[in-house]
Amino acid sequence: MKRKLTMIQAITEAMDQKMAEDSRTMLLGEDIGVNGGVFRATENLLQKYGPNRVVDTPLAESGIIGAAIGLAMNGMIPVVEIQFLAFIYPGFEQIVSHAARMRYRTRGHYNVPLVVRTPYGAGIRGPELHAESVESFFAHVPGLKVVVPSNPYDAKGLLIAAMEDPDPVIFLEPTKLYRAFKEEVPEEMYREPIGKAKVVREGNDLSIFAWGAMLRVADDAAKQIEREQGISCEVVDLRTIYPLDRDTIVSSVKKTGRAMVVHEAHKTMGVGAEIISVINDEALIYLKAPVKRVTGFDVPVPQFSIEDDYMPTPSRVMNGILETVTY
Amino acid sequence: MKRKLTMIQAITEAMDQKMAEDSRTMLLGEDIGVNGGVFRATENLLQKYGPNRVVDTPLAESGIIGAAIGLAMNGMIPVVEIQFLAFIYPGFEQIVSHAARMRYRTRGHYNVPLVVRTPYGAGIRGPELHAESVESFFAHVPGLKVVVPSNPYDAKGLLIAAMEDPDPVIFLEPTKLYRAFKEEVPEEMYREPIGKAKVVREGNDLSIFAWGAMLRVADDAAKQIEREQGISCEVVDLRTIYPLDRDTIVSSVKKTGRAMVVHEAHKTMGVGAEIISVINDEALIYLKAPVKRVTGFDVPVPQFSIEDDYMPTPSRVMNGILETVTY
Amino acid sequence: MSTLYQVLTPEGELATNLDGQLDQATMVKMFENMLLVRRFDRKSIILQRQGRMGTYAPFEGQEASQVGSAMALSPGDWLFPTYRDHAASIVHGQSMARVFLYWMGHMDGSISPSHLNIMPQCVPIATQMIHAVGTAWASKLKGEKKVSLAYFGDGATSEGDFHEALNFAGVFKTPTIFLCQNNGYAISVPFSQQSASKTIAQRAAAYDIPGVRVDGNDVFAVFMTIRQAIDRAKAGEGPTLIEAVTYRYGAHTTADDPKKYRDQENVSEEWRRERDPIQRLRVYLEKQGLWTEAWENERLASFGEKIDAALAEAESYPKSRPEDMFKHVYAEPTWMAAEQEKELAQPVKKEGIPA
Amino acid sequence: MSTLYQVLTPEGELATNLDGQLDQATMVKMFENMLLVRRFDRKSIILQRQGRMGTYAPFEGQEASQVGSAMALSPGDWLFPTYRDHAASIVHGQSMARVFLYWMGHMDGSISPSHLNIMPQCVPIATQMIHAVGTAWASKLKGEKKVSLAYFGDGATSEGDFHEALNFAGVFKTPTIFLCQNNGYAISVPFSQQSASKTIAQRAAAYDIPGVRVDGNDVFAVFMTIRQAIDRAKAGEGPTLIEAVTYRYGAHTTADDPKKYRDQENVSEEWRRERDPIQRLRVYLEKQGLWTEAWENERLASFGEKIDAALAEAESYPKSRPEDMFKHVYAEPTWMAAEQEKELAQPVKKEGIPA
Ligand SMILES: Cc1ncc(C[n+]2csc(CCOP(=O)(O)OP(=O)(O)O)c2C)c(N)n1
Ligand SMILES: Cc1ncc(C[n+]2csc(CCOP(=O)(O)OP(=O)(O)O)c2C)c(N)n1
Ligand SMILES: [Mg+2]
Ligand SMILES: [Mg+2]
Repeated sequence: MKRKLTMIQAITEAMDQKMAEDSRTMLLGEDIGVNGGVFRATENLLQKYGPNRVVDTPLAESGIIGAAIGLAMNGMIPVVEIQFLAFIYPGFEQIVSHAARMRYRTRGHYNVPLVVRTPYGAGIRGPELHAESVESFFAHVPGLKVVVPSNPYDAKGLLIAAMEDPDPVIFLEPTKLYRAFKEEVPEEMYREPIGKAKVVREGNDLSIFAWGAMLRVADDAAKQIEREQGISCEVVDLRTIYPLDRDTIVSSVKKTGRAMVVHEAHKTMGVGAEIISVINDEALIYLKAPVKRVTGFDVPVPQFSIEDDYMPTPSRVMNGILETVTY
Repeated sequence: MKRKLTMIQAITEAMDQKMAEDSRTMLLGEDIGVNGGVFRATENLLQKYGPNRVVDTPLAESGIIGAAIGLAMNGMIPVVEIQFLAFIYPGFEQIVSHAARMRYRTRGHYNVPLVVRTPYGAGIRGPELHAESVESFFAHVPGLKVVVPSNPYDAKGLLIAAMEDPDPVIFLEPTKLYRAFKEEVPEEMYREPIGKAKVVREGNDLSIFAWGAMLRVADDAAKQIEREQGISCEVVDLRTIYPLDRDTIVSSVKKTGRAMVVHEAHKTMGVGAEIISVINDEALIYLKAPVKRVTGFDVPVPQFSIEDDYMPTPSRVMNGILETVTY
Repeated sequence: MSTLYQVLTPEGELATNLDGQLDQATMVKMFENMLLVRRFDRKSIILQRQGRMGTYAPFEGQEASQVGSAMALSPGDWLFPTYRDHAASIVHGQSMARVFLYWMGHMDGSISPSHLNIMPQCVPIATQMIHAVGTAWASKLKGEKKVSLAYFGDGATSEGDFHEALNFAGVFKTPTIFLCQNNGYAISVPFSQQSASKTIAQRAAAYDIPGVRVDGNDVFAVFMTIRQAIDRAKAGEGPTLIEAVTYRYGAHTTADDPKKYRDQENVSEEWRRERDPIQRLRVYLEKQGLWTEAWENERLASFGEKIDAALAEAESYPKSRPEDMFKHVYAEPTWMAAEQEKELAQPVKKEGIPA
Repeated sequence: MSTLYQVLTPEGELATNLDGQLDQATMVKMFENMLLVRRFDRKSIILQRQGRMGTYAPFEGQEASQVGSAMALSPGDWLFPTYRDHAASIVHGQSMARVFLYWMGHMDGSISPSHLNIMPQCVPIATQMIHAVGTAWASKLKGEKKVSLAYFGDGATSEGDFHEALNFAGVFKTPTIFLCQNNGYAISVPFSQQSASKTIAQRAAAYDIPGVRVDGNDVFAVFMTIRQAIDRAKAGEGPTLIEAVTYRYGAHTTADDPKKYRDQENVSEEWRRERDPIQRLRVYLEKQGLWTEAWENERLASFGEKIDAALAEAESYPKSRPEDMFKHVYAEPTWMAAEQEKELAQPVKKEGIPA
């Protein structure tokens, strides 16, 4: 029988194997050592690799990310855990003004092989600021790559690729999926390419672009609407948010002639806007209907008792599909 | 003869008049007091209103914006100057996680009537990080308003409106325009509405959406191409970036059937993407060609010797116009 | 600097002269408040386990710091709690029902009683410290004799905002009181790994403001220290940094397992046994003839009822409705909100596509 | 704490015994370096006025701090300058031509000589302090005996990053040296308004690391203090915070007018007259028989030639080409960059629309 892992187990394994393979790799973050991380992503790694390589840092995100930049410039491969995405803001300047620009400013004499991992998105009924999905911010910053896995297999392969990438990668882990399901994950190390989307369901009537936790919402809606109404949707898991895999997006839309984006982030200036723009640039004349955005609303993520209402649901996605195919 | 002011003079006058009218108004920032601000926006205001109302703060942007949030919650109307837009990042968390959310979290019991002014965009041949135009970041944050004037008249009217707005406003002042030209500006106080775009040139063949320093670039291109090739462009000054004035955008595109966005920010996830999406949502079937984006490139803003090449130019805009009308 | 200011010893003896700074009624009230909030805290953990509340951050062990400080305030003073300082909020006048609502994820959980200034519980660490500089500054500018009291933890002292807040307060001499509850841990990280500095109070020297280190399980000491800081603040002498040394007996939150990172059995129990804030006051009050077991049981029963009533109020409070998320984003709703609210309300379409 | 460590008095006398820590060759080199960089600085201002360079940040008055500190380093050490610390960069081995290129807005202006680690001049205040913790940490982990030296100003001490950097360095005992050039002003804001604290060195107490306040116009004192900090760092004893008290004679940058905020005529001139770093060393060297006017003039002439040569090199260096902006964004260019580079290169279309 094949071995199955949750996403969080796949993430732990990716770090574990990379730590074992490459002694330059080190982990930094709040509560990642003794405690193994608030989601247990680094469980047992302190015990295995010692306090020089698995570091419980002070509670200071600018400090963590800034120090990691220095470590990266001087030969280490730091993998930073930020406890929740919203707590990355104190380190925002370090990411935007330094990590993303060091290679550029020094004309390649220095680079920053840094991975910043962080749980992202709603789904654990946490207090305020534990449910943000602001990937947009990072997708506007040349010099960064932004990756979001939607399943355990990709999580491992993408995280290994991120740790081997010579440039800084923001690695967003959908909190809701950490333990949502198990999936076969190979024991050995493997890489999934950064910058490549994956068609997870082929279809003819409409292309749905999603990532992270919304991939399953989109896919569930696609399955149900196919069953109930015979509409055939192609579902594309973007996996990398920056740089976007334009070819896959465009060829899918050219085939189906209709498109939808599903994301948790606020609609305005969410990544959906860029996907629409890419379609506008390359496939406008193929469009039989406006590209539909089913997204989080243009309000702060609400307190958790109505958090689910903020999020796209299969029903909202199905309504969107119907609206688009009947346009 | 009517009185003419530069944009920086109009901005100073707006603050001066509001300070005189409403004693709750106060100014905070680095070097804004004795020195009158690095661009002289607050010249003489310390002398006029004293050190309690025109405050030279320590060099700490989170401190400045965070303190201003507290001041605003307790009855003051703080107007913060950040020296250059890129230096807002240390205060990013205060803006995103607090200023934008205080009304929401307290169900309207507290609000944050805060204005954060900052020079923005390229054009003064400054060192690194003196030329950023990252309005996108703020246009993804429900709870904020984002305003960019393109001329002295609007600068005064919009800044007064911003200071009277009960919600936080990010007020981005195109550095390049501060002293670029003079224009008639009424002496009395007046308001320009936040959330309303302005059609600055009527036209039939194509709609160009721009703001800030790019408005003139777009308009110059429009003038030239009309003269040289008889193409009639409608030029719309968005003025407010968030929330967008959808009605004006959509009705212009419905009229012309073609559209272009010109902005300094990086193309990917720039505000152009959202404008394309609004057009997609509301006017797709009117489009005779893809909406064209003429923008800053997807690279960090380069050092100043080639900064001008990073920026959209009238030639690039004209090429875009031709490409779109001949599509 | 690293000596601990103490007024009431763990054995319930006075270590210093009270100098008339505390009357008996206040002492009794302190005891009652600590009993009340501890009961509230335990009830909350149960409610979380029962699925009636979300993740909850308990404060048992820290009652003296929170009650003693909040009782030192006047109603007009501004209170800035973290996610762990609901005891302080309740003592300053927040209703327990409201606190329950917060932990139930209700949209109305962060509303201050309208005649008071009790800020929402602050989640992003240390960020509220700067707001407390701003509100205090405004009070000063308006000539109001009000202080702003910011709560934060030992972990918070590592954030840049801690530094910026103290520095601003020092420069503008704002009437802000910075109260650090040093409970020894930032989740799992002990203070010895948070900083090379041995105390938090010593950091005051970096801003030339007073720093005081106080036994945070000594409600008298906390109260008197805060009172002194308030007097200074109201006299225009500026901010004070106070480090209250204490301990949380339980988990960081109900999602946390402290056994992973510390010796819960021995160390937590030692704090509880030897330095409990309630026990030492109990002993003291008894010696003063102000405490009997029967009285305490009567108070506990009454508090139990109050808490149950608050819970009933919270549970019967109208649930947050999905459309509530569109309210209060701005003073005037945007067109996006108006439209999106409609999208939210749309029932699932059942009609199929045209054949 | 607020006493100033001084070795060479403004009158050119030794205030302390040198204990063999400084040989004559080093002293002469110090003098030469200070002469060189001052000449470089003045030349740069002229070049800016002539429109041959962009806005420039001069450092005249601060030569002892920059030269003394950089000379204490070994070639392997990491140097983190701000926009004002090109004297330090030059002394550590950056070419003057490269520094000119930076201020000319050239894309290649921030490249370190390949055998050295000279970081780009840092613009966002205090952010580089944390990088110097990271690089030093890596040196330590790799078992390399290298220090990282971060330069910053008095204004920088108000930023949260200052605090986070010192705290991290204290916790991880990184071999980082934090050198604050307290030149009294952050653009127009005097240090007395930047903080209520009287000195910057006293902030070291907040992190339980050593803090030293030194006469920043005394090149011997700066050199010896940094040497001591390096010894500590290499011995595994962790970071040191050094406050070098100095003054910039001129404007914050060529875009600044210091007369707006301070008494240039009297105060700047007083510093120049009474505490100049070069003059005091000149007097001392002369007393040692190591200085003559003729020798200085000869050195100056030679430095003038070196600077002219560097300028010629910079001005004949191939200009940045527009397409350079697409290089080095990532190790592998994205499709966006590839396409956008084409858009950039497109000539203006001249053909009209179809009739
Ligand atoms: C900016 C930020 N980073 C991280 C977190 C996650 N987090 C929540 S509580 C906590 C520990 C706080 O420790 P301390 O300040 O000592 O307060 P305590 O919880 O002990 O009361 C952390 C890391 C956060 N809320 N905000
Ligand atoms: C984060 C940030 N905020 C503001 C600025 C604008 N700025 C550039 S230099 C400066 C003053 C710095 O003063 P100080 O640290 O004393 O250094 P000095 O210039 O005196 O060498 C300011 C405010 C900046 N570069 N970065
Ligand atoms: Mg704690
Ligand atoms: Mg300075």
